[in-house]
Amino acid sequence: MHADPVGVLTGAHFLDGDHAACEGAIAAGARFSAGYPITPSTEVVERFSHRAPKIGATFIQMEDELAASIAILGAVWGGVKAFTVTSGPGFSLMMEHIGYAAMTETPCVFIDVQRGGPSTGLPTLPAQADMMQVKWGSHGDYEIIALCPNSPQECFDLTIKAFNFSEQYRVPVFVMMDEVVGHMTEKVVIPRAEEIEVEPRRWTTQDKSSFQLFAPCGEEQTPEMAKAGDGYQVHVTGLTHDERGYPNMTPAVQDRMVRRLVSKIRDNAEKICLTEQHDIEGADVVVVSYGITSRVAQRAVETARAEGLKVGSLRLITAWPFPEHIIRAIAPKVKGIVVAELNLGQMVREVERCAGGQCRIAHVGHAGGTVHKPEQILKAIQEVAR
Amino acid sequence: MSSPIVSITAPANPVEDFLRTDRMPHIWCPGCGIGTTVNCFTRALLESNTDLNKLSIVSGIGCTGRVAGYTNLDSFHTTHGRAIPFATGLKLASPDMTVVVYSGDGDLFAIGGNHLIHAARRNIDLKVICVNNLTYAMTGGQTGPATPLDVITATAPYGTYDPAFNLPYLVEAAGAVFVARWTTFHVKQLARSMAEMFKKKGFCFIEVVSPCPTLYQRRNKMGDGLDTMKFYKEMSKTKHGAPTNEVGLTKSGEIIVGKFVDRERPDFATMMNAHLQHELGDQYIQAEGPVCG
Amino acid sequence: MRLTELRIAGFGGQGVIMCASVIGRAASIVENGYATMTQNFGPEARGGACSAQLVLSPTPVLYPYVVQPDLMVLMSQEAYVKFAGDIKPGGTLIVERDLVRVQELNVPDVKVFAIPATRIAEDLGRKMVQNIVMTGFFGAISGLLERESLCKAVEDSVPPAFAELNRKAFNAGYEYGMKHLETGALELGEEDPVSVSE
Amino acid sequence: MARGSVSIVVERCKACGFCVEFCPSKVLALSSAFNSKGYHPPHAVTPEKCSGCDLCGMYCPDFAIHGFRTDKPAAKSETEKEPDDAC
Repeated sequence: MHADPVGVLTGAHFLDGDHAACEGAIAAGARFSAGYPITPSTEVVERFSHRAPKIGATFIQMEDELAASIAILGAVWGGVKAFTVTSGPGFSLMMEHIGYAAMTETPCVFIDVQRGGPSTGLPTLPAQADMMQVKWGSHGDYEIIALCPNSPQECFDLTIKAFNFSEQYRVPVFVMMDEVVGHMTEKVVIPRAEEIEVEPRRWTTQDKSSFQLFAPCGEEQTPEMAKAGDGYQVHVTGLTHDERGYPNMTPAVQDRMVRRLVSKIRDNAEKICLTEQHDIEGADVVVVSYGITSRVAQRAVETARAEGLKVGSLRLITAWPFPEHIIRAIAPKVKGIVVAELNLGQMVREVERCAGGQCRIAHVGHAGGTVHKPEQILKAIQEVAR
Repeated sequence: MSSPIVSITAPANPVEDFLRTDRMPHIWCPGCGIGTTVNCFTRALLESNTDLNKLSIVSGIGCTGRVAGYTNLDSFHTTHGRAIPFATGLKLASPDMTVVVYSGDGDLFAIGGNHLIHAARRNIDLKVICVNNLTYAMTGGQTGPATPLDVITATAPYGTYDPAFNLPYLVEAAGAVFVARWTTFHVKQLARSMAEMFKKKGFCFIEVVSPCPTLYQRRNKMGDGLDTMKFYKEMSKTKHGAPTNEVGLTKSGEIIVGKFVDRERPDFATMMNAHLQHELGDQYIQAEGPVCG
Repeated sequence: MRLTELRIAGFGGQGVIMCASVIGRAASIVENGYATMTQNFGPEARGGACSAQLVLSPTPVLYPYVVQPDLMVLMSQEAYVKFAGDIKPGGTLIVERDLVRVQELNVPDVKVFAIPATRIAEDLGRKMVQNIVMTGFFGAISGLLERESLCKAVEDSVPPAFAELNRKAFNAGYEYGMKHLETGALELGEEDPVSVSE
Repeated sequence: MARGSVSIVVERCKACGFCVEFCPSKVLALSSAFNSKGYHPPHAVTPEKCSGCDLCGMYCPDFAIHGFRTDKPAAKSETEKEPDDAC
């Protein structure tokens, strides 16, 4: 279906990434947000608080991130699309509810504007160091989807995508921004509402007596939704549960349920994995990057190509599920892969795992606080190409 | 066994309609009072003619947290301490829904204490039922925020020495519009109080003092569930309107019960709508419940 | 439009970010080029100093930060002291004439242009439009963007009730710039016509 | 003549004794028999005294017993007090 024009600010705007992400959420149909202020993400909810009363939406500033991250889940079960926004320290506090959202298959969106850590770290400066936390931060086995915009335009586009994926798979989806992308201002073109594809919630029409809130449907292995008040008497629990939602703490039910939580994403990974690939065919070196780093890396790639090196680039738009199939295909054909990221070694581990020793992996790490110098990435390309 | 009288024409137990009977028997111990509070809850729903399709129940974690799982209503068993913020989101997204938070003293007042005081401050329209068994029961009887002084617990083997919260006093101070306390002995009063609460708008709170014979009473040589019920009968004193600063619980002293607070204050949504309407005029579009497309 | 790195700096309240935003909007939205604006959000940028960086380009901007500005708009002495030395050789410095005393720089061939933007804004009746006066001046001196583009960006950036005032401010700055271009850039270290009120 | 009766689901009972203790007419006692979990469920020892007030049903934490009226509901007489007024 198309976006509701009420929330769509069609036209060209000069917006920063935080504001663009907010517009993306509104265009995607989000009508509830609960937040707690934290740099450098606060502008997202500031804008939402400004926009909400004029579009029939609700914003509430909660007492902490734990509250914000579960208030949105309550709102989802009340029948709206909802999201929250945070950065490192707040994200750490939200981990519990990432697990709860995954376990209860609650469609929702978290926007994490990454800053330097650990702990309070660099509140106003960038990093890409929550990339493992977003996947593994809550306890237990589960899968999520994480997207990495590299411009304000993508903060808009991918936030819509995030909502769409969340509805499609009933899973929490993460927009993994970074401080640079969040605070940089560029042209953002917002299409007309009828040009924006929005995934509606998949409300069930099944019989009330036999409907099962956690029974998988279709190749997405994703159950249909009902909300409180629909007369289905839903039961939602973070305990291991059967298809009705009833707690059933046996190894057999655990196996069935957790396997499906994982496989609904893994089995559909190729559909979820969005990438941007350039000149990979025939390349000696492929540079893997995401978020703001992909722009800096592109400058290094262009310089390297100008020097005559055969360099391709792979940008991870979807970081999770990790595009394993692409790395597996590239690894045997290249001398090496250069991974540039604003951390001291996170997604590179996934690249190493999937490359399986078939080519050299060079990591260009950075502790955060600013972006790489393109020369740092160039140097790694030159070394690997040698 | 000697035959209990079972009339062929016996009408169903009124509680049955509210239960997920396929989940019975429940996990609560013999002599535990949580089930008793559920009886009162269902009678209150009947008495107040609440539309059950427009009522949700939200629980945290713990023994009382299991109530959501046993009630045949839209029910949400959330994370530890976070029933109130979940309920806040649910209520704001679904304004015509009656949202009941049903949880324990540890869940609501320790790990969830911050959420509780803020929801009371904002006067979110939630009906909070706190079954206070004075301990963390699900995890084995450790000291909780409501455990009185001089009580033996799994983590206070020599007795507690940190003062407990006086729950009605705290909740009143934080802004609740309705505050009452009963024990599981006071079934009729409790049911009546709950029915009254369902009709009241704003942040409402009922504390129900309840036995935990397996952990609390046994460890403190206070007998079983029935002994505790007799203790409640003997030691309770009804004082409606009692100043909440005078109703703190002790290990073996008097238990003041009654309706302590019943006052008027606009709830969060009313304040929000009035304010935004005033500030924005025709530009204000009030959220009208579920929209999802 | 050519690839240009800009820094605009001053103290809080001068509308530094707005000035950068107007230029970025003119370049990317009105003229359909590319502009990336970043701001100094670090704690070091608090306590008065305020700075925005802008990269203008005919092609997509990859590296988001300014490395060595081609042009700087400096609206306070503090900003001048902090940033002026970073200018690219042969670059252009634009300063607020009454608030900045230009000093010798160890960078060759820097051109300096000064405008009493605050005073002009005060004469227009609203000191707060000093940044728009400065934007007009920037437009004339830099020649990077069309006058109409900048003016349109100004109008799109302010509430309709203030459009007329801001247009006036922009034009005042632009005209001042055109005159200044006729008389040529200042010499570094030149005391006159810069007068710092103390 | 009994005006009420009780219905008992013996398998749910955990023999807490609340119903026996707080029955205003002292109708109930725990039986000597076991249910399958080894608890002694209640039975009516003086069924003729049962008023069907359902206080047992209100107290029972295990949803195992409830009382109901067998006669036509009559207007309350002055002597018929609500059981809870005693506490």
